[in-house]
Amino acid sequence: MGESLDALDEVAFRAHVRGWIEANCPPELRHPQRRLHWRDNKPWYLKLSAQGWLAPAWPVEHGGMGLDAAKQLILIEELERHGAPRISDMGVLMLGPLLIKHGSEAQKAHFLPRILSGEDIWAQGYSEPNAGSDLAALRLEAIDQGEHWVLNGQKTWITFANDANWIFVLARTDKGVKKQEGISFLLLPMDSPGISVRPILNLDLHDEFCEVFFDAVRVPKDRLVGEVNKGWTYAKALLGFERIAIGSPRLSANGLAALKRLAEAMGRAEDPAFLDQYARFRLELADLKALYERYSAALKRGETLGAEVSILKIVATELFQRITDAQLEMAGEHAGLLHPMPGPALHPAGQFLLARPSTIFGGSSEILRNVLSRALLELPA
Amino acid sequence: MGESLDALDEVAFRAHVRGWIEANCPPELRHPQRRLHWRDNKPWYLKLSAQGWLAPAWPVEHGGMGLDAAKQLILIEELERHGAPRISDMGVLMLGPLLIKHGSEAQKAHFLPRILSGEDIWAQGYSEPNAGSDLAALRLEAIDQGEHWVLNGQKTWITFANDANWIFVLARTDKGVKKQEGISFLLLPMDSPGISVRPILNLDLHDEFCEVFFDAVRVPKDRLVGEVNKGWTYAKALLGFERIAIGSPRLSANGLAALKRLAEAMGRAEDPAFLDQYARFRLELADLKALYERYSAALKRGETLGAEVSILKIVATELFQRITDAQLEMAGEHAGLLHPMPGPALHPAGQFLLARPSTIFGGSSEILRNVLSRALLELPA
Amino acid sequence: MSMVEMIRDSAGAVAPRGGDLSRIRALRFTRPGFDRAVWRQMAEMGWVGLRVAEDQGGTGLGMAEYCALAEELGRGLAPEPLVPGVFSAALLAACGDAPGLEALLSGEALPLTAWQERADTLEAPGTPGAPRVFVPMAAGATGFLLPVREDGGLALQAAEATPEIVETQDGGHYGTIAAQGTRIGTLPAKALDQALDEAALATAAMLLGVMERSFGMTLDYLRTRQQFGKPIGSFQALQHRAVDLQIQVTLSRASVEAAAATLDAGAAPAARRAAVSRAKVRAAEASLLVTRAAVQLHGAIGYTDEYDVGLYLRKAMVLANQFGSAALHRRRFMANAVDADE
Amino acid sequence: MSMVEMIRDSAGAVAPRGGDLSRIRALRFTRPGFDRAVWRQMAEMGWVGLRVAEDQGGTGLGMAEYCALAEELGRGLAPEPLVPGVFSAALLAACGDAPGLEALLSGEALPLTAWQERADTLEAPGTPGAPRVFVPMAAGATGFLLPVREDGGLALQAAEATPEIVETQDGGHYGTIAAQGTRIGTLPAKALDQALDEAALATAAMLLGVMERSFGMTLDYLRTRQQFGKPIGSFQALQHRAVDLQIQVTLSRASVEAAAATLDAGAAPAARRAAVSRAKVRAAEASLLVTRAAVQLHGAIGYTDEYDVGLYLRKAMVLANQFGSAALHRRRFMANAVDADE
Repeated sequence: MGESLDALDEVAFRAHVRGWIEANCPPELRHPQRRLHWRDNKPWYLKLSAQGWLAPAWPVEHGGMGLDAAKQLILIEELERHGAPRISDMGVLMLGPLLIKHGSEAQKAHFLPRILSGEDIWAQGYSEPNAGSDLAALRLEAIDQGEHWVLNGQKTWITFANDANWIFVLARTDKGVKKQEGISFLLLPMDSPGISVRPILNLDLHDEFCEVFFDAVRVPKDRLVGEVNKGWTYAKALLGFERIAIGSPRLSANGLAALKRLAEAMGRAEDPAFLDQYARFRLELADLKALYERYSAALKRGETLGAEVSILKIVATELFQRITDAQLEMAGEHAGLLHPMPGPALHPAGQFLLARPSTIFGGSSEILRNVLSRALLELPA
Repeated sequence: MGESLDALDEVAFRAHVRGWIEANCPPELRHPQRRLHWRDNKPWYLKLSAQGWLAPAWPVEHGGMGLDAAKQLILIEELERHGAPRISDMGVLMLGPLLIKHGSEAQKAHFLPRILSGEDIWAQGYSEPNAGSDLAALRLEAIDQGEHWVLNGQKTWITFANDANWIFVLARTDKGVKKQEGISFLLLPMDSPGISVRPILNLDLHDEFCEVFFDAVRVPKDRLVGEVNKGWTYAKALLGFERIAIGSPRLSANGLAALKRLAEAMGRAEDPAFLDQYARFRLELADLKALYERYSAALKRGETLGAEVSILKIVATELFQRITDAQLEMAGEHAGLLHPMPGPALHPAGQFLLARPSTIFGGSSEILRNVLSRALLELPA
Repeated sequence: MSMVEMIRDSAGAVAPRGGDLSRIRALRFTRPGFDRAVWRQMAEMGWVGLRVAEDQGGTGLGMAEYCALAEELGRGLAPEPLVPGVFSAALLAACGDAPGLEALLSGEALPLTAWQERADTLEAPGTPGAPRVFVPMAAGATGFLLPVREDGGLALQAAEATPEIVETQDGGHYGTIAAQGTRIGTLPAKALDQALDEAALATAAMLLGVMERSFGMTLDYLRTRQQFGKPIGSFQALQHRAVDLQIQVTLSRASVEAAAATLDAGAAPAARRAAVSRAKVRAAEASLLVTRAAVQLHGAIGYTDEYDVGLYLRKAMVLANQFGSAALHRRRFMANAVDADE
Repeated sequence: MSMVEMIRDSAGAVAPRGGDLSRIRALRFTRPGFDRAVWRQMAEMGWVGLRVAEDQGGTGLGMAEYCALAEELGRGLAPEPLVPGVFSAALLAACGDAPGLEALLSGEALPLTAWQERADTLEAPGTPGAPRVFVPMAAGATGFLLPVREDGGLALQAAEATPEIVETQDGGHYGTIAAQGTRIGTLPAKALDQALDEAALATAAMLLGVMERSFGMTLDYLRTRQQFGKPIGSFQALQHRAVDLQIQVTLSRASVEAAAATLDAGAAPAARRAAVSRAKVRAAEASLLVTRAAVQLHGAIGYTDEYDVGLYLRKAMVLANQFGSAALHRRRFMANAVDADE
């Protein structure tokens, strides 16, 4: 598979992946209103797996596609264009690259194939209730007992922990040092004795997040990735295409198209006040696209993106929020409905709620502004 | 004069002052684009003085009108309605009330009549170049030499110091205590040896502000107002109707009317995008008026206004700024002109520049938000 | 104690000031979605007949009192359909001797008015046979009132119907009614217009309560939640954000209370419509802005269903467009307001 | 070094990177308001002929280079009329063998084009006898070019005139011209449209330089100015404000440079107009926002004429609406853009 794709130029590659996605992505899964559980995205996961397209960024020797940056982005763009659902991708996106870089040979040999086959579905255990945006303040305690660590504590906002059979966590293995320096990266099965999971309904009444409790959970020493107390460094460096993916103009473009259809449904498509608002959004979307393409072109040239890429996230998420605000005002009483509107498949309330967390998670807009003011603008602390 | 006005109810009082202003306020001075120098507002100052209406808030025994709060506000409203120009009012508004409260009998007997006659025009010397919004950090040094103090230092942003023949200053008489506690309130003539004045052009190319330099200026001890080192307390307490006057909706109302005339002049009065924008401004102006009337009613009932009145200043000044922003966009190339537009007496650039300082001076919007977050919302420091 | 203060005080019986929302949570997504015993209690306190003259069995209070009550119920997220109930009472009272007013005022019956023929409107054309949509809490109605066009005017009909239900984000629902009714009186168009304005203004007042409480919760959170070793309310950017929200709350209160005073002063129809539309625009926009920011400032926990601040956002999503969206009221304000530079 | 980098570098000769504005201050409110020696130097560097093909004596550079140069001149507030000069050169070149191109490109003559018949337009109807307005820096022209309607098309006329002058906030001026000219060539409508688009985009690029420099000055001020015992740039509310301004600068650059690339790729007229209008909307809005905020963040000193940051605000006030206001370009974008969800 990999060889034939390498030979294609970017235009041919795009045409090729587009054709395959069109033919293979299950229509009923496209453009989901919510993120899909494993039970729902599994068919698509397995199709990608069978095609060998599950891990575009992994090297070929580990079963990935080994694509260059440009082709990775093209693949992402084509997946977005077709509304392909997000798969249960923590293993592929987060753990895989980290293991490839820092894992032992045994860990790579064991875990990577199980991710590719869908045998293991991973959850990411970083956040904690009292840490919040101050992620390094985490307190999940790992006590060294020779052969193993014993974990006590709690993680929260774990996406689909209720789907996963494995979890990777950041745990505090040394309390005596600076908070970033006493953290290790550990792997453990979700059925370890002492682990319990409590789903948390979000505002969309969806159990996307969970709390995970650790009560004297044993983790054998060979489940440590890399060196002890280096976990924070590994996790922090794991910022690749996610940083640009979250700034994709696709959500806003879809949201704006929905706003227009909503205006039609409400008989206000020709209302001058709407048209003026629509024009302003169109202009903002066009500039967001221009910005996205700048960063995307830099990635394609093999450059790494600095702190300023956070601007993209702020612009993309805040624009999408304002578009959904407009949907809400446009929708009349439909704005309050729990389910999609009867008739046209529009769901302004769902869009509005979908847009909320994007400015909270993955670095809140407030935290990103703090970071930008230091790292990019060099303003004093 | 005072007696007959006391007998009038509010409606009759309003009619009475309206009639007098209409008949007496020089038409050529109304609705000035800039604040007028003493040479220009003098005719109106002297008319008010002759009528006995110069000092509405001063007690009758000191030559004021002795009006209650309600009638003071009515008088202000009627002056605004007719576009009466602001007079050189530092003596009337700031110094007079302070002297009446804290001055010696000799100071009152000497200075108050000279304010009322227009013989003395006062400047207010509070701000300093390195203090900024941290007003109490002032450094104008007053060294006690027995019979007199000797002043060295600098004041800045002194409105029309080039018009004044007297100045009241806050000076540091004790460096060994908390910054607020070593400040005294002193009076001195502008022709004191060692004083020099340098006008500063503002963005409207108008010499509204001056720097005043003090080089070994002697101030006799009887020119201290009240007690030594209490000046900060006196000055801070001097917050009366200015706090609501600066929140008056009149500027925004005039600005919005100008925006509409500008749209007509530009042939865009029926442009739906303009009409939508205009509607939004109309709504905001109506709510500003409602807020102004709440505070104004509280004052009329004799209540004192708390920290929250700063909300009024923020809303009024920021709305006026946004209205002038809209004028700028509406005006096409006229937006860049130095002088009013030919034809209709419109001056979008002038309005735009006029709106700038209102969020900087008299408590910048940023400082007011700091104060509100502490004093009103009780958020922690 | 003024009448407004008294009515605020009495609202505590239904919407406890302490902020316990367990009753509200228990009623969400149930039918009828509110507590009939509480409804009866509200009727007994004279709230349903608030805008009905005393000689017709009401309590004859002003819009200032009605808005104060609606604000308190908004603050407590009470799901009982006060505004629809008061609206029905106004129509029955306006018909003179139409039957059913007494039972409504006493809380025995709850006839809800099915006036709306499409989304986002304040017009009730009374089209005979047209399905009536967006009747709030219709599953709890004991019957329906229908304005129906007849020669030269409107009749009020009473009807029985089983509404078709769609659920709303706040845990309540809307009903669609397709029914033929029985004529019970003549409905003066003016009375219907006035009742719609009063309902819109009362909805704005509820939104005021909604935003104010969610803002209060947020201030508490900012004062206590620690991050980077400090209460997050000590971070200046969040402080300024909080001030901006307070400004919206303050403007909303000024707008709603000024509109209530305008109505209580007996303003002419155009002035009444302008005042109401202005208040509804501000309340709709500000309530969404404030409740959205409340969720954002709470961070991850604000995005959970189990934390109460989200309930306020969901209530604002429903109420913001009831009795007309901000867009509708902006147009309506301009059609009715006198020129700005009067 | 790429051509864009080279041209940025060479711009330092006219707009010193160090930020010394004494030359600019000395020229404000004088006539002609710019330095003829500097103009000649600019011509000698090939800037006036930037968009003229090499076989017509120009340097034949792309819009990317033109925008980079305009940005640098905006950053340095250079008052020399580069955009009007390039515009005239484009028209003369489009006429083929019209006389005067060589003198313009060499800096000997400065014919300015008087195309505008009213405020806020991008249309040049070429009405015979109609006064032409808003000719920037008209007092420095050695003559004027007038597009004039004739049977089935436009002629380009050359004219002598004494312009009527109104001063502008940046220390420059506009001229009004009422003159009869002599026909010097046939002006293809397409060429005029394209030249107007290029002038609008170059103006957007100047605004980018204006906003970026005023923002840079503001960052310096935030880093150094002390208040309450700390640099004011350590106050979080001001930091977040600064980030919001940076976002506007970043979006403006993305928009302007994407539009330049679109034009350099030879886009069809509708796509060209959409790209230019989009960039001009963003640049006009962002430049006013950033320069306003720069004054605000400087506090009292920002409001003085003697402090340089105000010069950037005044430049933005003038340039924001040259070659079309944001309002005009918003309408024009919508008339030319393909649908968003392509």
